Amino acid sequence: MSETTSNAPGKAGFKFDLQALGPILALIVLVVVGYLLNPDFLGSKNITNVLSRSSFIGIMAVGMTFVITAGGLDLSVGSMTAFIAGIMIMVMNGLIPSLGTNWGVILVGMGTGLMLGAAAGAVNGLLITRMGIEAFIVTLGMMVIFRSLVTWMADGGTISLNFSLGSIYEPVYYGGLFGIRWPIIVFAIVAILGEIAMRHTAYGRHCAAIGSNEQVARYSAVHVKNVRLMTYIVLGILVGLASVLYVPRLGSASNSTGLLWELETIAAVIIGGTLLSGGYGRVWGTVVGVLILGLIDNILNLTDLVSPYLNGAIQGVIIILAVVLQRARKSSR
Amino acid sequence: MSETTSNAPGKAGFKFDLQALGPILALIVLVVVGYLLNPDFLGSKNITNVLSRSSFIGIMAVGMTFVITAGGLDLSVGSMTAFIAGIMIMVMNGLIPSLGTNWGVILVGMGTGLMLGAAAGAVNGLLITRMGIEAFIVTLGMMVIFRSLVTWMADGGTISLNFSLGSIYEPVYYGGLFGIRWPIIVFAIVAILGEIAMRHTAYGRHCAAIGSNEQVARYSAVHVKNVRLMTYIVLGILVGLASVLYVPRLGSASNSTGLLWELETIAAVIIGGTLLSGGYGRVWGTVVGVLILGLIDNILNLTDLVSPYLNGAIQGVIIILAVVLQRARKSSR
Amino acid sequence: MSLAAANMTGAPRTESAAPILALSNVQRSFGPIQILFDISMELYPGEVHALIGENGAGKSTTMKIMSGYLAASDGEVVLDAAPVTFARSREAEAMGVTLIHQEFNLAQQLSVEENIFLGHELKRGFLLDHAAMRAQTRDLLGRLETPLDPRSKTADISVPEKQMVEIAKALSRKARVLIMDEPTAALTTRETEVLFRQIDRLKAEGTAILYTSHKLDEVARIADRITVMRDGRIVRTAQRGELNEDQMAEAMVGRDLSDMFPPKRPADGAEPVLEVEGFTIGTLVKDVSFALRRGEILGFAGLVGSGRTELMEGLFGVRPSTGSVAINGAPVRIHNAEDAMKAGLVYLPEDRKENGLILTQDMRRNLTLLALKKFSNIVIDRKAEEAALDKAIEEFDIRAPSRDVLVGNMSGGNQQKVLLAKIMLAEPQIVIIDEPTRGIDVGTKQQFYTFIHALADAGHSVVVISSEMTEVIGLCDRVAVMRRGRIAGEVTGDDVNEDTIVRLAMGLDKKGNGHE
Amino acid sequence: SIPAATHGWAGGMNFHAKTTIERLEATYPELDFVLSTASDPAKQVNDIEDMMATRNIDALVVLPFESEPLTAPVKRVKASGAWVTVIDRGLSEDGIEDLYVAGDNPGFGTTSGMFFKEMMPDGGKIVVLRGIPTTIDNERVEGFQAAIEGSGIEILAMEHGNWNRDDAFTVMQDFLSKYPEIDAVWASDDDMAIGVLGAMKEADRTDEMWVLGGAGMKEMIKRVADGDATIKANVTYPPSMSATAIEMTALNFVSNAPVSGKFVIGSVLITQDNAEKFYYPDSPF
Ligand SMILES: Nc1ncnc2c1ncn2[C@@H]1O[C@H](COP(=O)(O)OP(=O)(O)OP(=O)(O)O)[C@@H](O)[C@H]1O
Ligand SMILES: Nc1ncnc2c1ncn2[C@@H]1O[C@H](COP(=O)(O)OP(=O)(O)OP(=O)(O)O)[C@@H](O)[C@H]1O
Ligand SMILES: [Mg+2]
Ligand SMILES: [Mg+2]
Repeated sequence: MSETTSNAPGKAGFKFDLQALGPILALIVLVVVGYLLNPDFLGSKNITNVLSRSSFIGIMAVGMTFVITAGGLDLSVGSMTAFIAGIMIMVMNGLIPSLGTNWGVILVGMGTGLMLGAAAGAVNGLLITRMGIEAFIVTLGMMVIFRSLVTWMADGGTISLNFSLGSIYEPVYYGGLFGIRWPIIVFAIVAILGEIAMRHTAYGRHCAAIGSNEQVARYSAVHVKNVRLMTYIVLGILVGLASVLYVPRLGSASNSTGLLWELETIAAVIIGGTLLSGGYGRVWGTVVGVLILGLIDNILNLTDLVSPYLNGAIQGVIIILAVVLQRARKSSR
Repeated sequence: MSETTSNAPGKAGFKFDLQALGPILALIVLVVVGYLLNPDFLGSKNITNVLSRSSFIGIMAVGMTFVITAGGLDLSVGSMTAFIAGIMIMVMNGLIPSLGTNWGVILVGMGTGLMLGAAAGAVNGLLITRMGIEAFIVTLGMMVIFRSLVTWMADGGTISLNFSLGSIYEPVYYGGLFGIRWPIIVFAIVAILGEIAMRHTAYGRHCAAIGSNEQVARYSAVHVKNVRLMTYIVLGILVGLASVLYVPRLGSASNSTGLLWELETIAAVIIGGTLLSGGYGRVWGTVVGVLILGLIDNILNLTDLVSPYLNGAIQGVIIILAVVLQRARKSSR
Repeated sequence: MSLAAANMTGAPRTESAAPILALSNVQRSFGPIQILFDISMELYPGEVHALIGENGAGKSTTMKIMSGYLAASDGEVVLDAAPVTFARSREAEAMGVTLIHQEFNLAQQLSVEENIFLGHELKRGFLLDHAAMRAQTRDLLGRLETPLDPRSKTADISVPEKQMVEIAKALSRKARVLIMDEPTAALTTRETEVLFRQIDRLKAEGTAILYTSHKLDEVARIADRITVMRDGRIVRTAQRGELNEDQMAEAMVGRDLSDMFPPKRPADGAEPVLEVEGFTIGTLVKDVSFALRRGEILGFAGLVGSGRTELMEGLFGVRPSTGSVAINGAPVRIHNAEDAMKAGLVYLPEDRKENGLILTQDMRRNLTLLALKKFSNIVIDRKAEEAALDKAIEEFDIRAPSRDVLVGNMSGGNQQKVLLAKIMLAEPQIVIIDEPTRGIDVGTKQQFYTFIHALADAGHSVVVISSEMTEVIGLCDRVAVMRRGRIAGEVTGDDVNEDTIVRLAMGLDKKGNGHE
Repeated sequence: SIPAATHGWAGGMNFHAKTTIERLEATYPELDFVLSTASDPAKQVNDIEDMMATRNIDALVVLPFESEPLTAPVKRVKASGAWVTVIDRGLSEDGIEDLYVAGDNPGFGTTSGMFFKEMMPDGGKIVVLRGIPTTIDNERVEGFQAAIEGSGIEILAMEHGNWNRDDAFTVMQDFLSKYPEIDAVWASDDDMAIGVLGAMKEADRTDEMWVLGGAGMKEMIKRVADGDATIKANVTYPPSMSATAIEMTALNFVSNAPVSGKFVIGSVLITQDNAEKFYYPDSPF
């Protein structure tokens, strides 16, 4: 009986395309620009570099997508990375006397990293869900706390991994399968799992529901607190994973490790089309966002367009433009 | 229940007290601790110092309260301060040859600062309201842009105000009325006006309405875009005002000016009890939040409790605790 | 018995059958204010039990307690003869008790299908079974004769469609006890019929149904047993047929309510204040033209989705539109609600939760938001506001536990009254009201109708969109009937009757001076 | 009052300050020290104000975050009659401080430049990583450029590695993919040198070029001492200057030795021959 028009497929389809195209368009433009500025840009070497560098932010951004979709926020990921990396290194160095320098020690280190991540995430999540404190405050506090703990652990300096242990661990960042680096592989896997979790599991839907309307979710038998808590724990674990890949790169951690990574991570998520206000998130978009941010740096280094002082300015402009390209979807807010 | 029950009897009244007490309690605790640690803490000298240096964050935080109440966010205020201060100094230095070193030049400089602030705020606001881009992205982009512009203007170094002009300008920060420094006076005035605007004018009502339900505001003949835009412009002007007071303090600007002030400002607002999600804001709470943050730094300087490396940790803990004290109201989210 | 249940004249169930769900001496207070006073009632399998009462009587609260959304302050909820305490609605649902909320309970950003299965997603192993869920959604909506695309975003569908989605969501839960809080408040006769057919089906399957509505004719039609509440107490329980509509109303309100509608007042001679020519909104409203005269009460009827709401939202400037609009003969361009206000035109939105009221603020702020200019030169005149609130509470008989209660915590009907008061406060020359009496009890309706007439007498012009046929017929001396975004025809005088209007709405004939 | 340990060198400087203070507090119980570290000039001015207001200090040892903003506040400290020792970064007005212990930033650049000239008599292609944009960084780079003037050494590119390993790593990676031929890298700081080495190793072009860091981080000194082919040398910019300054200031109070004046600790070139005596294994830096 009702004369529905809201489901005009044309309209809906078009809308979808537009929002989907947004970030991808920006990405394509960047790639083309990069290539024109410097053909080496598309060299497998450079691509590999960019991808494996981006993997840290990327892995965390996937987790952040869920946190934000569920209406949360986490400002602590950057310094959390530094903290976890620091502890990992200290643990591994500490174990050498007893266990010697071998994979065993490294595996223990990795385990520590992941567990520490889960724990840190749980602390954030519990303070937010059980105590009902604004995520912004909790994670801002944590950010400051982790940062200063690292400085303290490093005595203001740098915590360095035992050299010979470092050289065993190195392949985890520099090595790979079929010429594809481990960080890239891990990032890809995390992204795919994330995409599946977001679109094809009840968990993803529950995150969106909570972010969209917490009470509706509660009334619909969704266990709001647990789902939220879980988003922070998962993010924590992913931060741990990122640290596990980060440590072998330079074998050190200091209080300048992961500086401002939280902003970069969140920016990647939003550029990807996820709503900061929650209720709608897409993992593949986040991946695109991560690549966009990674490429900007890379391109700026590959070309000397301007005074390096102005790199930031260009960066800022591109970030904004990347989102202008998809304002169609934002305006639906 | 909630904020709106201001004139409520019984239970409602009690709740109101509870949320009101939250930050104030934290403030009192801090003051007591400070006094116990070092009696000079309550010395007029120290109080004056703390208040006048908090005034920068304070003045901006009042503006930020409106932005956040209307459901927005501004990450650019910190680097905006640096940028405005930089331009102000360059303008004033540039005018000396023609106008000499006198108040005239300084007044021009002040005017520039305020107008620049308004303009910067307008840019943020227009991108957000007319283009419909997430406030987070716009202001993050602007933050990066302003930062790098300052670095560029200062050629990586510091932009310093002509020395003799500086000594004329100094009283604007160090001078005052009846022994009360100008920054404190200005902060007080801004805060009072803000409180009035928020609770007793249509503008404040409209901000809260937009923040709680944009659609309802629209159907209620509130010009959503203009009100939002205005919050950003006002904030911009206040940032300009803060810069006007900041320049005479250090007589210089560099790319480390106003570092992380955006986070401190937002934190002050949230600690004060304003909802990050928008819909409810209270200016007096923000003022308390500003004082809390100001005191933490001060107290950490009063005593060497621990390794200075751990100051951050303490800071973080206190910030979180300050909000735990009022989780009653947050849980109403 | 299934036979008996299948047709409307099913005999009332004998007390011998055991109740599935029952309340015994339930009390409930919010803060210091007690809302429910020892409520006791039983729900029997295969029986439709109607709960009626004035706005704020405590119907929704009672239902929420039965279905685990609220805890009783005292007393027991008894399921299958055993006392239960539902810690959350989740548990109630698990035990087969489902509630359709009076206020919509859908996440705007999710699709229809996602909302229907929220919390009960169908899975294959770990992953969601999209195909199955989409199919079931189609099937459910099909049964409700609401051909919506399962993927359409909930924010984009109309209010009645949202109501049907709510119903579909409840049906998908396969409940033993189905509690419906004013399901038909936002439905036209068509959808109501569809719903009733479902109710018969469920009765036949032995489901116990608790039902509230302020449309007493419906109650008289489908209820096997009627419980009447007043001020949080049960004042009467009756079997089918014991009460006619007037008696129900009297039992609820405590006074006689014959002649609901004041005598009609044709405004033929009067000059037009609003003239609309070739008004079009995308695909929703096509080339609509009509005129509204001074002091006239013009009705708009039509099926769900006929475009009435869109048309009015377009006139009010909150939807982009094309076409010409003239007020008092002078052409006006209305781009947003502010323009409309300036032009002396206000609109009472259909969806009070999304567009009408700020649920997280108190009555005073909500009341004065639209007309705030009147209360503020530089600062807001708090006293004047309080005075306006007093007046509104008195005029519209708004009942709330305290004047500072959040609007979200008020009863549905009382919320609607606040919304009415808010619009009227703007003292518009032209007032468009969309489903004005949605969820309002008969007593207040009568007051409201007199109010509308007073408004018209004072020279204001009123447009009434209503899905309640009796309302349109009783209130308006001229009715425009919309169909598929066009005005299918216009009826006046004696033609203003159910038959003519429905025929036009469904395109069965072209009676009246239609514009097609 | 010193800048916070936001990068390796500052970390070392903090370390030396802390250890010295602990030692002096032990030896001279009559002395009482307060160490505060600031993350930006404004915070540093706050700290100094607090010291005056609540700690009524007799002496201030300060490493100005930036010269201009700190000049006026330090001047006020001086005016209050306290002893003022300035480390490293001079104030923009002369004659405020009683004691000035400084590293030599232009000198740091020049020494490095000289070494490049010496190693590449007939020129070559190099890339440069700069620090956090600051006056120091500018002075160093200008010194460097002046030194290699006309030596035929071509600077292919300069980018900011912000005295940070990760940033340096990223920048160097991109340099490597951008320039097929690089003869040497001036990392200008040992933290950045580590990042650079990481990038080179990954691209495995380690043998193709050599790297000059700076500031004498212990790992680096070690490699110089061991005659590493990539790390041929290092240039000192001793973070221990904080220790020197604090110690001398303390002396002024416990003895009547005349300690006021200006001490510039020059930047020395460390090569395999003299590496040993610059090696502090237990410093965090
Ligand atoms: N959370 C709450 N806090 C305070 N008062 C409440 C709350 N919920 C309901 N009330 C009050 O309880 C009373 C009964 O509300 P209820 O919704 O049950 O009325 P109702 O019978 O459903 O009326 P309507 O016909 O308008 O829906 C109302 O006065 C309402 O204001
Ligand atoms: N925001 C929207 N976006 C897209 N389509 C919409 C929107 N709102 C309503 N529609 C569609 O427009 C059609 C008309 O809806 P509308 O609400 O106007 O019906 P109506 O004539 O007002 O009847 P009722 O008021 O009973 O819903 C509906 O089919 C609905 O699906
Ligand atoms: Mg109700
Ligand atoms: Mg409608």
